[in-house]
Amino acid sequence: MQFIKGLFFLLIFPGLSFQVVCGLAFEWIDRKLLARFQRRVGPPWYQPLADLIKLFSKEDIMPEGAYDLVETLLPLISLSAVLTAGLYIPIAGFTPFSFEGDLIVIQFLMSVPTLAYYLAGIASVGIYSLLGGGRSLLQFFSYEVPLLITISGPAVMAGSWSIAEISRSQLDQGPFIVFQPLGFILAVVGLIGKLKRDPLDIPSASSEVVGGSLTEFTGAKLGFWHLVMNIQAVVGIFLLANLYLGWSNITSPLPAIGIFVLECLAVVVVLSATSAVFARLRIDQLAGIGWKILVPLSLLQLGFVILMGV
Amino acid sequence: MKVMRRRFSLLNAIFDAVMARPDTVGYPFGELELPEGYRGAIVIDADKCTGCGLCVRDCPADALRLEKKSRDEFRLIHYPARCAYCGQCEDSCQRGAIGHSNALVGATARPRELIVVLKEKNIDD
Amino acid sequence: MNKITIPIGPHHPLLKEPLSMKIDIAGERVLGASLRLGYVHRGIEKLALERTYVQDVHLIERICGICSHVHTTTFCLAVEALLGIEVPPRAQYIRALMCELERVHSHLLWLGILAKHVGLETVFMHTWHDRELALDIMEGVSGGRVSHAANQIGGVRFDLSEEQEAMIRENVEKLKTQVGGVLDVIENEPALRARTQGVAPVSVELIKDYCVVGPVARASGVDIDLRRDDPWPPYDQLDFKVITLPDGDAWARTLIRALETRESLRLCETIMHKMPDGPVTVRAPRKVPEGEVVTRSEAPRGEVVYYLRSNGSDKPARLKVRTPTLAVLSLLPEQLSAIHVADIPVVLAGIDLCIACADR
Amino acid sequence: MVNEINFDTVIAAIEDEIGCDCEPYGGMINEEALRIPVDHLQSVIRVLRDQFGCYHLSTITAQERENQPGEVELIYHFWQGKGISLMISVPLESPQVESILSLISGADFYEREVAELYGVTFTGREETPPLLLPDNWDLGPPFIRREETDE
Repeated sequence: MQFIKGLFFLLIFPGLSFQVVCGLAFEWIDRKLLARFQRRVGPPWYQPLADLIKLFSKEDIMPEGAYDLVETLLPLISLSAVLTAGLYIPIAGFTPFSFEGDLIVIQFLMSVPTLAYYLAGIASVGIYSLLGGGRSLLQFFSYEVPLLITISGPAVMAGSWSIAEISRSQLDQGPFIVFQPLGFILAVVGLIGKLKRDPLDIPSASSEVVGGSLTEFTGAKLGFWHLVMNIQAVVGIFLLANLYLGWSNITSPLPAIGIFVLECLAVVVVLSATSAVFARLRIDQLAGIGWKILVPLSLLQLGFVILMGV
Repeated sequence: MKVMRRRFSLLNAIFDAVMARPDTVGYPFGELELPEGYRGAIVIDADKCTGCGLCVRDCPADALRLEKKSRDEFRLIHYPARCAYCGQCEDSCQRGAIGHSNALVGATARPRELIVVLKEKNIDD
Repeated sequence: MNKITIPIGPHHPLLKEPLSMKIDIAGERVLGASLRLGYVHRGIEKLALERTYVQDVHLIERICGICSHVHTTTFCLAVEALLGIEVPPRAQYIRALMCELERVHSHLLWLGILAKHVGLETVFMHTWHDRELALDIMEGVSGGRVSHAANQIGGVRFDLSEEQEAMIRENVEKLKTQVGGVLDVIENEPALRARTQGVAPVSVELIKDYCVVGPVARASGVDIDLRRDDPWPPYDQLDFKVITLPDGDAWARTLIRALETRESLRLCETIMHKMPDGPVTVRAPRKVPEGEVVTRSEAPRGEVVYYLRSNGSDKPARLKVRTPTLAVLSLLPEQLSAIHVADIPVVLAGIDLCIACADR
Repeated sequence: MVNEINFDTVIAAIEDEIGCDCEPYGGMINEEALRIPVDHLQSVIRVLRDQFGCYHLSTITAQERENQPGEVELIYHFWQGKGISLMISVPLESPQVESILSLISGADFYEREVAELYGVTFTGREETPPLLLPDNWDLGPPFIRREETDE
């Protein structure tokens, strides 16, 4: 019985199919919103699914001299990492697997795809892939440090490293976004950097490095990579919703789900708006901003939280 | 307020964009309205055409061909795929027999649609 | 750092038309570049010798996809000079109107592409959305969005009816407000300015040494504009401002196109205001008497030069076309040295390449 | 405003510079043309640029005239307010012209184009890959008129 329940959790609810559906839904909402910002109609609801099916049916070619095994394993490893990260995140208060310290585990699992992206760049021996891979590492350091510092803000306020505990503690203290607005903004910037979305899509800027590390990927491998990107985004949004907007576990399940969906939609709107408004910085400008502005700000935010807590 | 509006002009632009109706049309389901002066498919007024060949001479894309046995035995052929839809034949024709309709010319896979006999007068080799 | 050579090859998301460049970089800095054209070379100058003048007008229109009207106008001016015929004023005004509308749509097209390469997809969509209005005017009037087939030897092939003129005035007004909004965004967008300011500056000496023309020259302070210096009618009766900017970097090249778009729209208004009545064409004989002529006009990218020699028959004896992009392209390897890899798109989009023009 | 140049003073300046008399060619509309001997090209361009500030080379037209068989004619179109052209002609068998790249770097693409399409060799500049023609082009300069030998 326990085995079947575990299987259900793994494969159906917080596990594979739920996250894939959420990933596709996120991509559709994001593209539709972006289209509306640009006075376009935008794709039909089934477009992300159609893209995925198309990619999986496409021929899978590999540049000569590329490391074939590594190329196939990388997307699968990052997919499994992101899926397991999704298991620990409470969805509208429902947390089957949460334990003390799962925030740190999630942070680690969420950065596995970025490193896999770098390795993919090195493995597929192409000029643009090498450039893209190098840039993704450069960008990794400039947003990861501020992200980790700001994420630990809510943990310090709630006095625990378990996300479920953090979101439940917002019941009495009120949502952390009110106390740490700067933290929320930095977390959003960190998430955009991690997802390599528009303002910080330097590793995959089509006009400079064509496709970045994914230039040589085709067919099912590219399909998996898109899936990884989408699910990583969904997990990131759930994380932000839980850490900063705590209303979702106030009352009984039904309204909690409604509120949780609204919170996630709000974060999606913020993500789309930033991708529509901001231009792509040069990699050296980003590194400069990363160390000169983001890190001090996040330290300031953390210091403020610690002082307020004591 | 002016500085604010100019400072976040892009933010205002996307806000207005969301409010305004999107201007793209769901291809291929949306309707396509072409201006009346649009140079579309070639049409001919058969009884006005006397087979003089002025249009064939002036066609820059070599899309018109005249097979002429004698004054009254000729056949005028048009190749839609080769035509550049520039309207020169319409100008060169003294009798206003040939011209453009407003119909959009789509691609076709059927070879017989690529050779259109515009006018045939008692010639049948 | 080891030196790698990036091929910005014929097929690259950065290029709208095939042009092959070998850029040697060390780390993130660009050392130099070599250029290779000819992918779209159709030998139009040779083709033109096998067609009559009437057919050549349509052939010349296909040299460039964006500025086709300026090419046919210059060619027709050359033939009309050889024939010694006088084009009626109304036809001249309609030609000028189409030239200015084409300048508006060409500049908007490239401002959008530059914004897209800098990451501002939204600005790209908005600029191209507003550009549609200029294309609608041209399509409504001439029947073609881009290759309008507006010109013929001796004048223009269509006349503006009463409601067409009203439509143009109203759409130009609408275009001014809409484009004003987008140009405000481009001029005030801090991110666009951050990515282009101080990038690949071009000095006046370089402009003069490489004989560069058009907005790229005006962005470096060189005050040349054929519409004012060597005008064909009606530009001599129209007053307009020639805009020059001092510093000549990528930001100046962007700003100058935005300002020129506004100036061209004002010019469209004055043209519509001063549009005389009368015939739109005059009968031109098919055979052109023997002679040679050189005509120049201001295309959206700069000075376009036509040399035409006729030998009395109805086919030209020699036609030489020099498009502005060829002059600007010779400056490209010079500009590319000592910039970041990430700045390549900004520099490339900044000089508004039209490869089909350069290759002919 | 770009200053207008009086063409007669230009001819006078050129004549006392290179000594020989070069007669203006009246046949070109909209343009003041001047026929000059091949070997004086560089000095004439230097005169135009230094004394008249006429630096802008629009283009180089190469052509074969029916009434001058066996010769390739090159026209250097300058522009300063109005057009000024320098016309030189070189024998068809071995067309040799001194490159003006050292004077005007903008002439690079024009010279390479003429070299490819008309087979004129420009001395004094290093060999460059073809500009417009494909790399494997072995049919000789395409624009030179020759009897229709297409197979």
